[in-house]
Amino acid sequence: MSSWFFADAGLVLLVLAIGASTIFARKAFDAAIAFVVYGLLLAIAWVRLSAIDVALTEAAIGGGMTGTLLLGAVARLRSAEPDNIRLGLPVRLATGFCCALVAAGLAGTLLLLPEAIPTLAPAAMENLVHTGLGNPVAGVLFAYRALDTLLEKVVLLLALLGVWSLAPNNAWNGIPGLRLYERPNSTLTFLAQILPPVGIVVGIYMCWVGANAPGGAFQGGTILAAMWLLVIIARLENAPSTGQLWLRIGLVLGPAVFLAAGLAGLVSANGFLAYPPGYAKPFIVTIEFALTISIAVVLAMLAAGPSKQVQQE
Amino acid sequence: MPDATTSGGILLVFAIVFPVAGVLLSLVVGGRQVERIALIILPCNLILASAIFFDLWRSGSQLIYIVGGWQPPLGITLRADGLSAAMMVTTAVVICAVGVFAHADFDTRAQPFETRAPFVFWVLLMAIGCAMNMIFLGGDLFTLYVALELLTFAAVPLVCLDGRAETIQAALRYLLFALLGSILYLAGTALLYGSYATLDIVLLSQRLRVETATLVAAVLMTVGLFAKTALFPLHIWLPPAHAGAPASASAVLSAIVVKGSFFLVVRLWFGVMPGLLGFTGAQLVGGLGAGAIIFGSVVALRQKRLKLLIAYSTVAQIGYLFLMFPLAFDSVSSQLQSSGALTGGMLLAMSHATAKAAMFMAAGLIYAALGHDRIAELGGAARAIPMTVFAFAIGGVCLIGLPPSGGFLAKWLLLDAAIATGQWSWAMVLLVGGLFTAGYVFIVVAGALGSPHEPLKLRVAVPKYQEAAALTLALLSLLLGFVALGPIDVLQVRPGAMMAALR
Amino acid sequence: MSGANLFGICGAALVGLGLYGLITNPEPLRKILAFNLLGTGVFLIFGLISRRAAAAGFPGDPVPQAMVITAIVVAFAATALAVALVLRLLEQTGRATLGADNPVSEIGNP
Amino acid sequence: MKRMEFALDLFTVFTLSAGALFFLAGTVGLIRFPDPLTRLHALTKVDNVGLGLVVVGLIPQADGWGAAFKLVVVWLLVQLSGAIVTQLIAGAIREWGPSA
Repeated sequence: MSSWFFADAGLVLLVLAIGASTIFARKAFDAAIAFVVYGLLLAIAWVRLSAIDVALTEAAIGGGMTGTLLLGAVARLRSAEPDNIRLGLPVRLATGFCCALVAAGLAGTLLLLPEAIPTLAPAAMENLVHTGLGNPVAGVLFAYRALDTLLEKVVLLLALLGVWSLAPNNAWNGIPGLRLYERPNSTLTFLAQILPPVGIVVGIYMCWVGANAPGGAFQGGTILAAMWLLVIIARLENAPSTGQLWLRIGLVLGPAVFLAAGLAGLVSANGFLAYPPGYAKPFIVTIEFALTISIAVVLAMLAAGPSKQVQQE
Repeated sequence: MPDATTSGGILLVFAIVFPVAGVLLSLVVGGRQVERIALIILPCNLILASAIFFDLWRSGSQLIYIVGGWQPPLGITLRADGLSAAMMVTTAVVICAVGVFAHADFDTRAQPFETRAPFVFWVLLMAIGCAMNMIFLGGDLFTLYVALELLTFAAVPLVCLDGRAETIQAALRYLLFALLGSILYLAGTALLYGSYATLDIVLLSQRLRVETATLVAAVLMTVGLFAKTALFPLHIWLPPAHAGAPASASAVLSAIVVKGSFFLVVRLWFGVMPGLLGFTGAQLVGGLGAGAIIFGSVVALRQKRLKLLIAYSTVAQIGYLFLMFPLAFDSVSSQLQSSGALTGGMLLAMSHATAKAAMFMAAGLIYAALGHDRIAELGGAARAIPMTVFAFAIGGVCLIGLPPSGGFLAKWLLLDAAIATGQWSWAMVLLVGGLFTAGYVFIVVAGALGSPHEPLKLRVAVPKYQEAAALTLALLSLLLGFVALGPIDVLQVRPGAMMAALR
Repeated sequence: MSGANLFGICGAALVGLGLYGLITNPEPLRKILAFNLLGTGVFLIFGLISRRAAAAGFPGDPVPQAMVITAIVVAFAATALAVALVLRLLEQTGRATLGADNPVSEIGNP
Repeated sequence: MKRMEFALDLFTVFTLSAGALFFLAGTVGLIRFPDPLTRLHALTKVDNVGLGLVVVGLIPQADGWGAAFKLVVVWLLVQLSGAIVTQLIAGAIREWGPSA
């Protein structure tokens, strides 16, 4: 047992305590705040598990974006009538007991996993030369399991369509109702003027290093989305109306390039989503850049919510 | 010997690429063209599904496509066996019929600009086609997770397309159940990957050992999929969601979407781990099915609204689908046998898909024509809109299982399996369930045949093409029984490696 | 016991916590929070499994890591859709509840 | 050369410990101070210095100039966001009172 073990144990206890407070906190607001903290702690946990790519994604999407979304929702729900239906104590105790059993069973199972450790890590590393990439996670996402990644982009688009579908009929293709401040706030305006140039550089850099080091389209796209949201919240720019052609093109650009590259593989390589030998890396980097743009647009629009008002012609 | 891409394998890729391309194109080209795009993509989907089906039938062997040339376990394989091909064709047919039917409610060219509900409906219809194809063809458990999520995100907004508060509540409840289901499924895949370092279905079936982690994974995944399939007692989200949606959406949700997670249960237990369920497990699953049949039927009988009755009937019919588990259990080898019971179960799924879609469409037409769907006041409907009521009745005949419907053949096969394995109690459940079904179908049809209290005035004329769509599906479900004369053997086409693992 | 195992146990405990919150908390928004907790618990299980490859001399197995990245994005999409549903419900009814367990009798037709 | 490294390591240990101390003080302030404004004060003042010390301490250990530059950028960004967020929170308190 090294000192790292105790550090890990401390981290785990902290994660569990904050996690529990998101469940047991009295006020939804406290729970949402706790969740943001929880996301950041979890990112540290992922670093300790040597999964830097996941740590970045968790911090950016799991903690940051989800946290923003939930905090925004909590703020609006303050006006809601409180809900007084509570489950009785016996029911809660029984449920708690069952859930504890599930957790204990799961933990036991994990500890009892076979000693012989099967893994695809060697295969993933060996084949990485064919992709020209240096980051094995990028290799999995864009070569070995590219189909999953492509479909997951479609999932994001469908989620956005679902969010948009909640607009009132007459507000379709209007402007998302992301409105935190009634009038421009000078402090926020200042931030929204000086941060985005830096953020855009960082986002593009993230995407670019993703081929060889931790990072990639998801992380880069999230940063770009955050910058855009900042500009919108500070009211330097309006949110775009959801029917604008450039917005729609931005949404589908990534998946469309991905799909086209996959289909090109039918002609230029040995099949769908295969890359021509020697050219895999340029293909993948192109796909990643297109995806970064689409992810930025989709995430920002998901956070902005359904359209509220019809665009003034 | 590793699998290799077969000659027809490219069809499998197109079955996924086509609808994805349709979704992407629709978002850019814009709302007024979306219906046209869908009406190109959906028939193409049907043609592709039929091509895959006939390829299988002709060659008698499965289709395989290795995506990107990366062999599993590192890469992903698409596979079409008999079950997937048959389900694909059924799904494609139903979705095409819904496409025809939905024109009345979701005409994208009715307005000079893009409108909300039609735009969303057509894109999601294509997305459901894509997700179902992926579920039928996916050869990797994580790809199937993504496909399940694709299906969820395509289905949930359909529930609340009209935007009323009750339907939004229903959609939210549905979403929460579906998310719980998929996260449990994901936990199972994590454990399986940790034990075997592969999620490829065929490789898993070869490497599988009976040990704690595998059992826990199987339980987690199955419970998750039960929640998504709305198997009793995890059904409470289904009736409000399916009954509140617009008729075209209800038809897709009830006929197609629940079959996605059901298909994965079948894949998991018959394909990946046929030896793991054991006698008790099989009886337990059958017991849940029986519970669903009794509960769903009794509640359906007490409904006052037609759409709710049909939704509860779905709860009951889902129960039927799970009866095949105890019936397919072979006590000698203590494995699930991919034989008559499986064929019967899948056939039941297919005939339920066509029949239920027809019934929801008919209910939608009845509602549109009468302005309500109160069962007690249906009198005169049979005279006013005979084709619609006829379609409903034929769908009902198939659900009850009268010859020559697909439901009859399916239940025959299940009964045969029950007798062959000496499990009389399940035969009883089958027969009693049929009586219940006959009861609630009879209530509706008798009501519609009765004379009205006051002269019936139709609010709108029911378009002929909508009646035709409903009737076509109903007749298909009726004629499905005739597959016994021909392509039913296709259902027995299994991955070669899997068969070898079974022996 | 290794550090990775600790995170695995943490994941299992989070699954339990999330499940409890999802079942017992009546407010939809809190249910969404609980679902996210449950999700991160499952992701940590993937993390343990990835980290176990360290025994074979690798920092971690990239395949489960890539799966987690995909799943995190999907979970975010789910959260966004669920939150949008809750807020829409709030706009229409002034409250955001799932209602009684069986509200079906009030459900009419479009 | 060895000596140089040792000196740098010692420097790192010293600055990191000092930084940690500042963080501790900030956290104590966050918990113990009576009202939101003083809490904010404790948090940001102390954190900026604490993080600054940590960054300065890590620079000698960094993997080349690029990494050192990134460390400094991290510090600057945290400074910026800390300052802005503090302003926003303080503004909110002035507008709606401390309980909002």
